[in-house]
Amino acid sequence: MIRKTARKRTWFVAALLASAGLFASTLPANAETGVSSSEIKLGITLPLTGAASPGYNKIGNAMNAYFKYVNENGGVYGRKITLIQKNDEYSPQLSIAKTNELILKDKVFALVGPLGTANFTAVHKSVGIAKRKVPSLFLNTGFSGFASKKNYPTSFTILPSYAMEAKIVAQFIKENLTGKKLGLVYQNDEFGIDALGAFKDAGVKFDVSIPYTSGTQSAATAQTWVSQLAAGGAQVVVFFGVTSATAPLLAVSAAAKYAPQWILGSVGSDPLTLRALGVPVAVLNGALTPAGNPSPNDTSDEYVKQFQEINAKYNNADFDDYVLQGMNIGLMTVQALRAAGRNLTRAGLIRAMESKGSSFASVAYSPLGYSKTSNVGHTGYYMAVMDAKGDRKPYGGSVVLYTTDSAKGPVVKSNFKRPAMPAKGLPTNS
Amino acid sequence: MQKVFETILIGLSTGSIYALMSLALVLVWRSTRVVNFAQAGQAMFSTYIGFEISSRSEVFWLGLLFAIVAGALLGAGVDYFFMRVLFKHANSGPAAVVAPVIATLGLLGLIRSFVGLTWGGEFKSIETPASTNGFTIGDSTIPFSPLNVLIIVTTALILIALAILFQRTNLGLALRASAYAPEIAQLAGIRTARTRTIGWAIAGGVGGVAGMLVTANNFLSPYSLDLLLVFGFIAAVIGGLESMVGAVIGAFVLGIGLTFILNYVGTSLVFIGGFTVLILVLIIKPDGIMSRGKARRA
Amino acid sequence: MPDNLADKKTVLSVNDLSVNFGGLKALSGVNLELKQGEVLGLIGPNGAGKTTVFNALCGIVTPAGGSLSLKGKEIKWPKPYQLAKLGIARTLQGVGLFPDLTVADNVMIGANRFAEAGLLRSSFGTNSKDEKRLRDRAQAALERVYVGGVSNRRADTLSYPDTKRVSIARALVAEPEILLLDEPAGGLGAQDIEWLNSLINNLKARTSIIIVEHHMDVVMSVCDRIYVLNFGQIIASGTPQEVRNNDAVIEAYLGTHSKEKSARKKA
Amino acid sequence: MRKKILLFIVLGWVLLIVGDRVDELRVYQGAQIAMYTIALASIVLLTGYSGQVSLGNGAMMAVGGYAAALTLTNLQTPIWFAFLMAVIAASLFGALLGAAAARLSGPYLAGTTLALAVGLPAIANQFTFLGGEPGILFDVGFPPERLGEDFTQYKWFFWIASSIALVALFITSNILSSRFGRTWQAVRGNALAAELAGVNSSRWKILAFTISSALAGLAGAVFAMNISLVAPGAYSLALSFALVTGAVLAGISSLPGVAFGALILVAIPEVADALAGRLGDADKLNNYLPGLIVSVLLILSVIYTPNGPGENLRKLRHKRKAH
Amino acid sequence: MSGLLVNNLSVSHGAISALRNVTFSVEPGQLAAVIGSNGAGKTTLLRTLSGLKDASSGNAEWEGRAMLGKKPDELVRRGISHVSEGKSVIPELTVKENLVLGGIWRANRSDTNAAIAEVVELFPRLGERMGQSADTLSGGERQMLAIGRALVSRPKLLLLDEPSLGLAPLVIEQIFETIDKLRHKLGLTVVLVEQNAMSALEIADTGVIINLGEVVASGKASDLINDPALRAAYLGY
Repeated sequence: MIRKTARKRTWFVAALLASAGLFASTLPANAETGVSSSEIKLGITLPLTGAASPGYNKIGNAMNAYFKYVNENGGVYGRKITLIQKNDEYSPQLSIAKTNELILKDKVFALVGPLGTANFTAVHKSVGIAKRKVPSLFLNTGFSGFASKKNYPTSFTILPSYAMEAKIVAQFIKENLTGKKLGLVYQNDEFGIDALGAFKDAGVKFDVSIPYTSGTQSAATAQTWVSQLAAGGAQVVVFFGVTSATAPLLAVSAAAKYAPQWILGSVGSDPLTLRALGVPVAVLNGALTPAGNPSPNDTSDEYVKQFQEINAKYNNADFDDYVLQGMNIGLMTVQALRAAGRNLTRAGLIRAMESKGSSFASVAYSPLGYSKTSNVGHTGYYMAVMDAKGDRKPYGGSVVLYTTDSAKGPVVKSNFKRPAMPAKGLPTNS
Repeated sequence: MQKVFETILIGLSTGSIYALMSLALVLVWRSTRVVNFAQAGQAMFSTYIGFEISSRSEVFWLGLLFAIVAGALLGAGVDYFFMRVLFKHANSGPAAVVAPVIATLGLLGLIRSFVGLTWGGEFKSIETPASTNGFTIGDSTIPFSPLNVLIIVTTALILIALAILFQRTNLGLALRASAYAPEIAQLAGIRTARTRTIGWAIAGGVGGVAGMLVTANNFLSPYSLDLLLVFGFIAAVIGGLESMVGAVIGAFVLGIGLTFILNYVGTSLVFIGGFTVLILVLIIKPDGIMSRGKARRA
Repeated sequence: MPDNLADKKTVLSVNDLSVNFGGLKALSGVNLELKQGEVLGLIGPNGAGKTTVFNALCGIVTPAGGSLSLKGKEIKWPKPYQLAKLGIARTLQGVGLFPDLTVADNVMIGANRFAEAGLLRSSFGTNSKDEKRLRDRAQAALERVYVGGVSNRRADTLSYPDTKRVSIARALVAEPEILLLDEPAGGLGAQDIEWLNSLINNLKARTSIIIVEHHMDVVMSVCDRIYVLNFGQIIASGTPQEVRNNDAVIEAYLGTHSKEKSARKKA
Repeated sequence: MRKKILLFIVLGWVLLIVGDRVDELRVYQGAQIAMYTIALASIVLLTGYSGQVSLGNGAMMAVGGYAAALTLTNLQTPIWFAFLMAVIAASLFGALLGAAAARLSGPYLAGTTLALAVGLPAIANQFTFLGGEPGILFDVGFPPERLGEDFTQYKWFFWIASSIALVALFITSNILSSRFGRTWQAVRGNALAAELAGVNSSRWKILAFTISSALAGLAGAVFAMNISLVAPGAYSLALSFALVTGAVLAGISSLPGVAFGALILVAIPEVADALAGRLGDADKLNNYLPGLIVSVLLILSVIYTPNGPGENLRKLRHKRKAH
Repeated sequence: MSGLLVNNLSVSHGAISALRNVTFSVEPGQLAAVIGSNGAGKTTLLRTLSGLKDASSGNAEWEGRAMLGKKPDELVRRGISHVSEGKSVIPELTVKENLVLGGIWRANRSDTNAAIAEVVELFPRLGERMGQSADTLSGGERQMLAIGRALVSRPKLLLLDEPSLGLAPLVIEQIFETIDKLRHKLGLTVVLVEQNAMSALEIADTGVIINLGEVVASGKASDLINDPALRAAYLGY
């Protein structure tokens, strides 16, 4: 018996020494993390696989393509940009784990374009983004909570908030669709709740309102949504959810020959992705959607034209909203890095965002709101209508831009003129 | 009333797919005394093969055929190259009881990783062999579509084919005898090891059909059949794990029951409903609805 | 009944026990009486129902009818785990040691009823005195069956006769008043059988024993009384001498001779 | 016993020093190793000792994690109380599950717990106070200020996690080497013989489930602390599978192996990452190589060393002696 | 032509030795009764001969060819059929299916059908119950079905394990009469393992008495009936 415990103890100590071995590692260098004389390391977490991945999984590659283009044309003050993509399958705990890897192991300089509201909320808290002063630029989420400069001092969003989006949709409904029975399907988290609150404030009431939990979307669930909507007689249905929920909803509606006026939120309405998921295009004909960017097929737009060229050369993906968005984040990132100057530091990058961010060139039509007191990017939408090919045209023929804020501010029609695309798509700002 | 009717029809279609999965589980359980958790992986792999063939040839049925063949070959391979080695080595000590369970889990992971490395994690969809547009009765459209009909008919055909195989042929008799009484089967001159491998192959083929049919209505990914495995298992437990007829009945009971929950209670309760059924069956009638009161060795 | 037993107390009696398996009558109307300090043999041909009697006593099969009295008090048929508390211990035909435990640990399981340390004390490691007491009891039991030297070996490394001894030690460590031995001689060689005989004779002082055994030498030499079962019924009982000369017993074992058969047919 | 306490104190001291000498990533991983160590101990106790297979230990961890998170956010209690609540809630859950499980034999139990692991997100999504898919943030607060400015959050986690792991291992090893561990092994080895020796096997099985679940719940709370979050996705089927793998690799019936198993679980993604980097940094490799390595290791170990490497060594020694 | 030869056969279950140096032979067309009390090793002997169990040493041959180390299905193809202990039928199958099972190793189903017809001629009661589940048969009928199944394979050597086990005395008599009848009719070589020594020896040509794994006596059946070794093997005196 005594011998038995002795052997046990040997095992124990051996296992512990082995674990101690893992810890043998070098100390971090003192220069600014992620920046060397020849390289800037950036990181992004996004769903490359899983239920939420369709569409979003193209953003990282599009950014990369743009960075490659810039790198081949001299980089940023001679430094080449390296983007490390990590798959978080859209689940918060994976976002945390992967962001930890990016920051602690890969030692990236900054995060650019991370996706998902719940994901970034969790990451911000868990990894301690603010405490570590890691710049997190161009968050791909419209959660209005991120607008708090106090809570998120180093983070900057790019999309208009969901609250803004909902306010603009509400304004549009009041202007154009009065008297119709209204239905709403929304993702039951910050994403949809934000919108719900805004509709309430705007005084738009829904006859049928269906919350769903992220991750439960499927053809079977969509069948219950459709039967509830149809039973409620909804003539206009507003949808605030991800693409993987839009697809079954539209497919089932088409199958059940239920055809209300769709108003699809900006997040889940990319026609190409929807088509790839088996949605008959015809059902999209006439669907309305708030849009910030021009249609990815609009080659008359200087941004779209330039991005399409870069995509053709470096990425070769089907050019859609997500690729456009990825390229645009790339463009804005390069401008931000240039604005931070040759002596690149994290603090310097954040200062540059605050002082010069609002003047960056961006494909979206609305103004950028970055300042010392605001970390919100674009601030407005125009309403677009889809055609039978899934192409997007401004509602009423020409872009009518609405701008607003995430709070109680009014929704106003704006005549803002966005900055021109830098020559050849290569920023020269400083 | 129409809603009840609709619910039953959809439940039949859902139950059909569960039936195939639970049959696959029961076939393996009877011959090998292993609940094959890798069945989800095998079916998924077969479905990917079916997906490749059907998207290239644009013929669903060709894809289905290849899925069956791939499933059968993989099933036989798993038994021959994997289970036999396992039973030879892991047959004593504290882990002997849990080894097969854990091994099939490992196999599930292996197949999943292999599929992921080969096809990636993106969702794939299979061109449906029939319209998913619901039938119109009078002036209302019900969510029951020609695809659902096709699922039910295909399943029915496969069940009939299996019934003939098991009831009318020597191979079927050999399979049954080896399952019920391996030693007597051996003494009757049946090569039980080979028969068992054939059983695995049939289970694999049936699993492949389940995968193709469920995917026709949904997406395919390395994880997409996990829930089917769980529902197939529950159906098999309802039927008592031993009886093929029980597995089919259990699947239809479960399919219709869950569709009622889906249509009348709410989507999020579907899984909880299934789990509750499982626990209730295990507590009230642990041998399943088909048992005749005699407890079986497990 | 032998004279020396007539005035002894009855420790266990089974009245009118019957057991059914499906439609099959495995036991019907079996009566048994075990006296203080006696060794009772239960014999009969294969399939006669001997082990079923044990299984019914131990709660492994549920009787269809009949009652059980312990020291004159009628009690419910016990569940297997209640036997130890009732002072009954049983060895198993297939030995039934726990293969990956040491011999000492095996025997200590049987001593669980003497344990005092609960989960809390065990968690914080303040149970060493209690452990030592159990270990000492186990060691003493092993020494009683002359295998004190193997206590630190794993049970699955023992020789077959030693596993038999250890399984008896595990039964003895609970200090049972009644010991049920299921084929203790099975698979043993002549030397070990001799040892078994002497062990059983020694145990009689403290324990009453029922023994199911095929090995007739053992049965005849250690038993005070013998019950003979055939087709689920007791066909004879008495001292070894009485049983040995009973025609029904011989017929049960060897079968019927054709002369008698034809005689019966005529009748 | 005094020696054992001394050993654990020395271990704690070694961990303290190591935690001071390595960079933050390793400290973060160290906290994970501590978490896995507790979780694997719960499997060793349940499967290795009492012989019950559970593929749903992730679910037990979730109960602990959620209990701790709800305690912390709703009652603003000290952290130790949150961990205590995790243990209590998980043991109650384990007792319930165990009561059902005691009636089930191997494959039924495995299938039922698997169903639980698969269905956990659906259950968590059912109740809004559980926070749905995004879950609830779990905040144990910053390290005390007297530890200094440089004392990072992760080092704080590491301190908490490894002290909890040491205490949990100390208690578990005591229980397993007492009559409790012995009796579970007996029930697993031969339930009938154990019953005849006076062991009420179903009660002992339920007890094993309860204690195992308490350990798992504790691990779940530590896990929640490490990632500052409880979410259904965190306690996924993959986690349950990983735990089973870790336990099998460590030798499912040996407690000292758990630290080793935990180390492997944390190391596999690292190794896979390095390997993927060498093989060409494709998305697919990054996503599926860890799974591939885990599965292959699991299969090889369950076939060739089903009872852990220690058992193989023992057999080898035995063979040598015989020759 | 030689029949069954068993030479120095030893078998063990792990550490326990079950049979030690068993030697005996059976001439073609004869019935040998292997008798002995419970636990003597009779069943182990048959299981070893039919390939279900491995021997540790010794050899056995049938018609001059080695039997040990072969799989049961191979031995069935060589005309060796084993009816195992305890009414070896499959209760989940019908009577017909149980019988078909006996000929399943043959490619030719019509051959099997003919064999089944012959068996039904021998056991008319089975013919009446062809479609019923074997579960519904009485003990004696099950034993007949088990033997019938073995006969469908048209064996030359029949290994019968305790056909009397668990049956009522009258039924036992019937079973033994049937065995006696059919082995003469079909010219079978039979090894009959029995505990019911008298009945077995009555229909046997030769007998082998086994006690504690060893052969204690063998010879002509009629001689063995009165051999004191018989009583000793069973009753120990």
